[in-house]
Amino acid sequence: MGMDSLILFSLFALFLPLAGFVVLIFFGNRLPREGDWVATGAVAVSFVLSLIIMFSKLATPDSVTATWAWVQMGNVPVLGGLTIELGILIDNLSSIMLVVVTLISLLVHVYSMGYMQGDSRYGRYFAYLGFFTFSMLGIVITHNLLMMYMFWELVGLSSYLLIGHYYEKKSASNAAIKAFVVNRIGDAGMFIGIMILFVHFATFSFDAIFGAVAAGDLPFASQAWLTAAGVLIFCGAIGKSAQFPLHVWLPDAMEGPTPVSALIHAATMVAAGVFLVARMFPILTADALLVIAYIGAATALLAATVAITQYDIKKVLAWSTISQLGYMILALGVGAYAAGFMHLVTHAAFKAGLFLGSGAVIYAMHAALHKQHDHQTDAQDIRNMGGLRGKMPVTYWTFLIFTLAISGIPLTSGFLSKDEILAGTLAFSTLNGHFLLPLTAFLVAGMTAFYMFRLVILTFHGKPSDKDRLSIIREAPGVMTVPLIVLATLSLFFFYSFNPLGASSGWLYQALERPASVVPEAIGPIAASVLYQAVSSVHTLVMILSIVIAVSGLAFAWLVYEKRSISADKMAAAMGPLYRGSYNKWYFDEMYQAVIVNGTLALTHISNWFDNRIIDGIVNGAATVTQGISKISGWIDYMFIDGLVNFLANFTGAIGMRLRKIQTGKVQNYLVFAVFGFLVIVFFFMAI
Amino acid sequence: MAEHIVESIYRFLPEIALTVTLVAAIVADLILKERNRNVAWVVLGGLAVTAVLVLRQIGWSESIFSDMIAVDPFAVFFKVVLLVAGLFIVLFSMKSRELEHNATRIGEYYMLLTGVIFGMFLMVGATNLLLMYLAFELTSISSYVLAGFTKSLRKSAEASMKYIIFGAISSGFLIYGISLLVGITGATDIYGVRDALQGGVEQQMALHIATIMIIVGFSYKITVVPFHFWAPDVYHGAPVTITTFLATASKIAGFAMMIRFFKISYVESGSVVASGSWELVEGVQWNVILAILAALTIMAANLMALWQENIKRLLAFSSIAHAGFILMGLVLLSDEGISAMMIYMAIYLFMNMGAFYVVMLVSNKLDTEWISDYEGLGHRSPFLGVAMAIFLVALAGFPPTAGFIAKVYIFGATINAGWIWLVAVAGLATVISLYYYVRVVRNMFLVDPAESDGPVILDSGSMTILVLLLIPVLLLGVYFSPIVEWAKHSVTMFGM
Amino acid sequence: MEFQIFGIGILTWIVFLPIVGMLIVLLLPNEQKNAIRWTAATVTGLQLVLAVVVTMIFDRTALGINDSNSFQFVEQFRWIVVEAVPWVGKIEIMYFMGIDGLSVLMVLLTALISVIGVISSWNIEKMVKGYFALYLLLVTGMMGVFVALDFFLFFIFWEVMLLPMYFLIGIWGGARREYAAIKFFIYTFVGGVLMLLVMLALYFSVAYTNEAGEQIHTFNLLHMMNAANYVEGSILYGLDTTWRYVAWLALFISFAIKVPLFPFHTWLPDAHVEAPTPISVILAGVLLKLGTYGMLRVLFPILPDATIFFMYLMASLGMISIIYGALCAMAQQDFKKLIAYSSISHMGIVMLGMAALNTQGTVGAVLQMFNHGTITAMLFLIVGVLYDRTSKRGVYDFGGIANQMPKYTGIAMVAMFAALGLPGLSGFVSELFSFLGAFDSFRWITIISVTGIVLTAAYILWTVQRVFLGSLSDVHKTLPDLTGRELLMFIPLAIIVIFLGVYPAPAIELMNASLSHLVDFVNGGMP
Amino acid sequence: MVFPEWLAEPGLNHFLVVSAILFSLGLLAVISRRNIIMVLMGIELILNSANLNFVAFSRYGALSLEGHMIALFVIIIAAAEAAIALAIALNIYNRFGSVDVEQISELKE
Repeated sequence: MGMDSLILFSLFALFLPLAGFVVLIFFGNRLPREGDWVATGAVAVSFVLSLIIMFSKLATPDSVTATWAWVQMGNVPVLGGLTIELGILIDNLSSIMLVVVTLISLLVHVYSMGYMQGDSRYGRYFAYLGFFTFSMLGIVITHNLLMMYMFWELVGLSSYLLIGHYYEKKSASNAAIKAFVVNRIGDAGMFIGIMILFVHFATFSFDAIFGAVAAGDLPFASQAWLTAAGVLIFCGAIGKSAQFPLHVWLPDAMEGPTPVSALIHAATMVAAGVFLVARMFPILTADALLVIAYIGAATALLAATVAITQYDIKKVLAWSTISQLGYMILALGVGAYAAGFMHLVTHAAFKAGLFLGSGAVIYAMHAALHKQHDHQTDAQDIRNMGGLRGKMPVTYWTFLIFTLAISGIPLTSGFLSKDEILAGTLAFSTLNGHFLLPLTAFLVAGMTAFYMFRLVILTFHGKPSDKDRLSIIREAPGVMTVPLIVLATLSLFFFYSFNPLGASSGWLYQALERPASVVPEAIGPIAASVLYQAVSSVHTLVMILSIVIAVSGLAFAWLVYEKRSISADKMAAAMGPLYRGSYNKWYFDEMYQAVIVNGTLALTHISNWFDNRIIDGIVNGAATVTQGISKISGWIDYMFIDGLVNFLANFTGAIGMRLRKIQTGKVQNYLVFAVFGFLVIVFFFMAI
Repeated sequence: MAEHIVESIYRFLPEIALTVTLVAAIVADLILKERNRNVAWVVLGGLAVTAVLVLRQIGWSESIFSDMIAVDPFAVFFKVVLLVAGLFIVLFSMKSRELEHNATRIGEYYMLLTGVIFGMFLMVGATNLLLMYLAFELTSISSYVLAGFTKSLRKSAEASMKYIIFGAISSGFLIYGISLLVGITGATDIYGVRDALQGGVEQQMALHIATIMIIVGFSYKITVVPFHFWAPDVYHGAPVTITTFLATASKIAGFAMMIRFFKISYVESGSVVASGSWELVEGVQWNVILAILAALTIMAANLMALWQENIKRLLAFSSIAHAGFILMGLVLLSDEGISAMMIYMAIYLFMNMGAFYVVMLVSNKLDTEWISDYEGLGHRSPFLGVAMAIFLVALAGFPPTAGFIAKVYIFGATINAGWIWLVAVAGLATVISLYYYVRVVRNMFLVDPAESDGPVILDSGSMTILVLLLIPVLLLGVYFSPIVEWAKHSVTMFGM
Repeated sequence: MEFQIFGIGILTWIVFLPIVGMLIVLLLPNEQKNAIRWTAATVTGLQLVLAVVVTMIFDRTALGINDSNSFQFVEQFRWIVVEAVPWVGKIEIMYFMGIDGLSVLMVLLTALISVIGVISSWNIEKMVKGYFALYLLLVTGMMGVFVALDFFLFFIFWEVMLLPMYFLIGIWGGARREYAAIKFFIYTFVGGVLMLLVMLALYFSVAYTNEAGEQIHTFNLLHMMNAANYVEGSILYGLDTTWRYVAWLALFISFAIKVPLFPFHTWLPDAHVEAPTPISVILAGVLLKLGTYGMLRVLFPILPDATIFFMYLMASLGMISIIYGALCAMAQQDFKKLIAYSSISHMGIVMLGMAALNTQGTVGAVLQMFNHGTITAMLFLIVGVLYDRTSKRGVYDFGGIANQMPKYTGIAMVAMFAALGLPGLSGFVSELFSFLGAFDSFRWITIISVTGIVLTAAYILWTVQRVFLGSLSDVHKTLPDLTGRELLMFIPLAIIVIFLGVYPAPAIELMNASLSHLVDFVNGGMP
Repeated sequence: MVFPEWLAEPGLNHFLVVSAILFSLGLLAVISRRNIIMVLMGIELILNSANLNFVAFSRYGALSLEGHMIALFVIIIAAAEAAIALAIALNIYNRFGSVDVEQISELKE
């Protein structure tokens, strides 16, 4: 099929969800079922289009781009004439991502029809879903950094809107703000990185920049700036993909409706960071990549340790998401490009599934609690569940499959990608001895298996926390279970590679061959060929290791929570501070609250106080103290009011007052002054 | 000789006309019924005739009565300005309730007024030190009487007393200085003085003292700090009409005489016409003193004005400050400076008179001079309020009023002459001045009137006078080339 | 380009229509409130139509700035002429108006905001006649500044704005109106005096030789931009002299006060808080732009050497304003005051972009001027709507408005997120270009400034949360949603904000040529 | 009797010195005396010191008869001034019941 039609399709795929959004915003209330079918239909169509695009793209090796002039600026000193272009780029990466996004989005749309039934802002919810899909697709198919950044912010907005869907709840709106602001921090870094590249290369387009760098033209002719640019742009990824140290927003984001968590905060948006790194891969220097790798590893470990002790079903999944994202970032960092991105795809499927599954459980719990007129019990706390297996079979079995996948048990998609990542990491360390990376990777693999099965067991196995509640638990309706089944099948290996033990032979892995790095040899990453050499040499070992680790993690969980032969509480007690730290997410929120948030607030108060007292004071004659929330204690106020507020105008005024007194009304005093003046002049005059 | 006398008399017609008016006023006062009005009309007529005669003099440049008086563009400019002032004052006086109630024998009032104007005519023309002194005293003495004319009022009496004591001393300084100067140079007319100085005199010390004493004498007339002390009290105590007259006309006349004296007797002859800037006769750096005095005046007056409660005192200080602004022009030693001064004075005349006239109308209607009583005036009589606002804004120097043009020219000339520090002081002072001008505006508009006080109705006459004053203040703001042209061509004096 | 109506140039029409309106208003009797309102509406409406026409037929390729031939809709005739006397050369003051890429958008903005201001003044009942008379006078002043090409004319319009503003705040303002009014007045007057002094210094330094070969002193801005016209030995003669630096600083301060730039900004919060809504709208929408516009029109091209010398000073002040304004905004509880401080922050971005002295920066800055005009106008109208209904302004006084007033919330979201710099809305584009330009010239200053966008996000979102999200208190259960009149003022602005966010090219093309030329000229250091 | 040497030949300077002393005395009187009449006396002194100058100058200095003439005028002026001053003083007495300059200070500040 022709290039132009490909572009045309992708444009349709991009703008249909937006159209749906517009329709719903303006006419949502007048449409039947508040127009959910409009949104779903739109996404469905763009899913089909995406499929077509992907297949036709994968058929041909070369990628397709189309550009449109957005802004033209006349002779720019330094830069010469400047045209800023919008454009789309269809290559393997983007076409695959297109399908992933639209597919998950479609499933979530369908699922939401059941889950969000009777919500007060049902239509608005679907509108936002559409808007999100649009912005996410924008990130995927853009061919330049500018659009990337713009859509980057837009997904931020839609995530903000959806997290805050239940905005009557303070916690929800807080979480929304937290998500947006924390992301903004990352974005600021990304923006600076973009500026570095743009100011030097006078273009935003990936190809153009890569081309220039390949030609040996570095930003400000310095390798340091190139590395800086890479790392700064990666800051965007840190924010979006909830990497350490900006990971704090994602757990809170669970305030949003569960399908949203599945779509945005598990499968797609949070993966955007990984996508960004993959996109920028060619110009990332070895140093930049190392930073990325370590951040990934740190995140993976940190999140896993927290996930172990959480009780809120969604929180556990959230932390596991962070951990898995860390995996992907780590993979890209060590240069296992294909593995990392493949994990993105597989993870999208089973993690979305996990969330939707948990959604089903929560849905059921809510229904049950509602029947019991119980409004205290937390529907999301796994301690209130247990034994649901029999009541919600579909959910249970699908959930089990997803869990196996995420734990990296063979025959699942998760095994394929995770195995590749571990291999890549190990190979990397064998090449330059960063052995911490593989160590963490394997450790995390084990922990993942452990906490995921802990979750499954506590939720579905064991004895129920409340008999009669269990008796009234019902399986979720079809619209919700069907997506689960679809995703479950997608979590099996054969979709990705017919060899259950090796991804590298699969089409996906093939399609995602790592782009050549364009940075100068000296500072470039390890060449792909070298890396793959090492990978193949360690591969078998890794496979065995990973299986063993996964299974042992599983078994351990079984012992602790199913058999109860090891007391979890005893363990916790033994762990002591470690347990508390993990349970409290290592106090990151408290730390940030104490240092950054309060620091900023203090700063705002100080500057506000400064404004009202000092600056205003210096010029402000009318000594009335303006309002404002300066928290500085009263007596300082007084000191400064007296000291500074009256400064200038009151000062002149005061002089006026004094001077006025000269006018005593006694004519003879006047004469004295006059004569005095006369004498002064005389002396002055004699002086000169 | 004889024909010179005749010639001179012919050139002297305006002054003669004034004298005739004076006599006519006396006669009218004696014979006519219902005097106040009629005497006023007689004086108005006389002034009108004088005006015609003065206008005939435009373009002349003569010295008459053997170098006693010069009839030159410079003098004519000021005569016209003074006549305008005189006309308005007479009109004001006809409207003034204060005079009606507290003054007896109003006829004499108009007579004296004419006398003062006559004295001022001499002041602007005089080129002989003796005549200068006589003119100076003529105006002063009649002013003393006028200041105390409502003698039934304590404040008026006090004003006149302070005025005469201070004035007499200052005139003492003046004449003493003159005596020294005359003695050193051996000449009584300023041309002679200049020639002598150019020849060089040995008693520099005496010369300096003489100069300073003369400066002191003038400074009192034009209210320069620290010789201004009489002004606030006198302006406060005297009848509004006279206050207005003192604040405008007599100040302007004083400036005219001062300018002529310094420009002719202390400046190298022939140095002027070529380039606009002058060279001083060696020895006396009098312009430095003036610079300092100007700066002092501007700052002090504006600061003292800040807290005034009485509108007349406020305007008194403001007019002192303006004297400081005007004085800047003389410091520059250039015709540009002089023309700027003339422009300033011409414009200052209208805006200041306007402000004082509003004050008079208010005290006619509400019988108060306190700024606090102006609250809500803008709502009670929009026309009066707006007019006052415009005059004050003009005094503050806002475009598009004439006051702005005045400042533009004086500041411009000062900058051009390189006296940056002086203009900086002036700029700062302008900002300070805004405070107290706006305070009045604020009271008039930003405060709502109490229910009790109803609207203030003006009679058509007062309205007309106000409009007559408003027109130049606004018109000269947007189209000012006539006044500028005229001033520029009026800086030429006889004998330069 | 020429364009006349009844033989009078279109710019004169645009500038003086409001004056005509004012006279009509003054002639109408006090009781005829609606007649007065409609007069104002009609006049400003006509003005807007003319402004749109001008923008439509504006030639995007003409340079302008210092080249008198390429200005458009020029109207020039001698206004004040004083013939030469031996000691002072001939003097000319021109009635000289014209627009180029720099001013055309500002003219459009002014006209637009004026109309919207009138609409939002509709429910003012106190002394309607005086209000609209002053309002129209103010509009003339603003419009005049944007089209004047003679410094004297420029200055007159500049000062003419002061008094009406003083009264509009002082009579129709809130509780502490007098304080705010006098504060505004004094501040701006200080600026005015400084400008006056510099103007005079320039005037005496600049003299061009006309056909007849006579030296003519002039206030013509374009002549002041030509080094050849500086009289040898005059105070501002030569390049990079101390006096030129002093003059630059004085002029800069006089403009910076209007912008307002840290540390000359403290009049703004009070003025905004006390002013009635329409006046806040005018203040934020147009008045603040006068400062930055003045810098680009007067300061940069006339004193390019000093401008380059002080580049970093400007950039630093811009940076401080961005961060500082955002921080202060975050500390506010008064909705209006919060927006006032956000204005300081956003105008800081304009300053930063201008200081970069390159095309992206300058284009970004001017675009930001326009966008900030529309966005902040919306924000103040938004506050006004709530204030009209509840006469409350505290950020904490509300909550849950979103459920009660969906239309209103929708509009508010557009404005808020535009202010936050969200891509797809106009604010983003201009900030983007400003920063891109600035980064080209000053790396670290820009990097620090960029952190401002985080703070902005924070305070905007907090405001949104406090006012619109959360649960609705019972007292607000009855709040009506936007009325037709209110929608009438919001919709156009919202459309502009979105359109320019998606496709800014039309606006940028308007100014592109002129600004590039300006930048070249300034960097060339006055050939 | 024998004069001191410096008085033997009285010249211009002697007169100037005397007039200067007169002037100062007058000033002193004006500033220090409470009674308005005394103040007026002081003023007379000042004016006359000027007169002394004129006459002295026309006797010794370059000035010819003009000096005397000016002096005459000044005397006349002084007289006129005195007349007015006394009238005002009378009026002051009527209004304030005192001629103490110190106490007449209602207009101030």
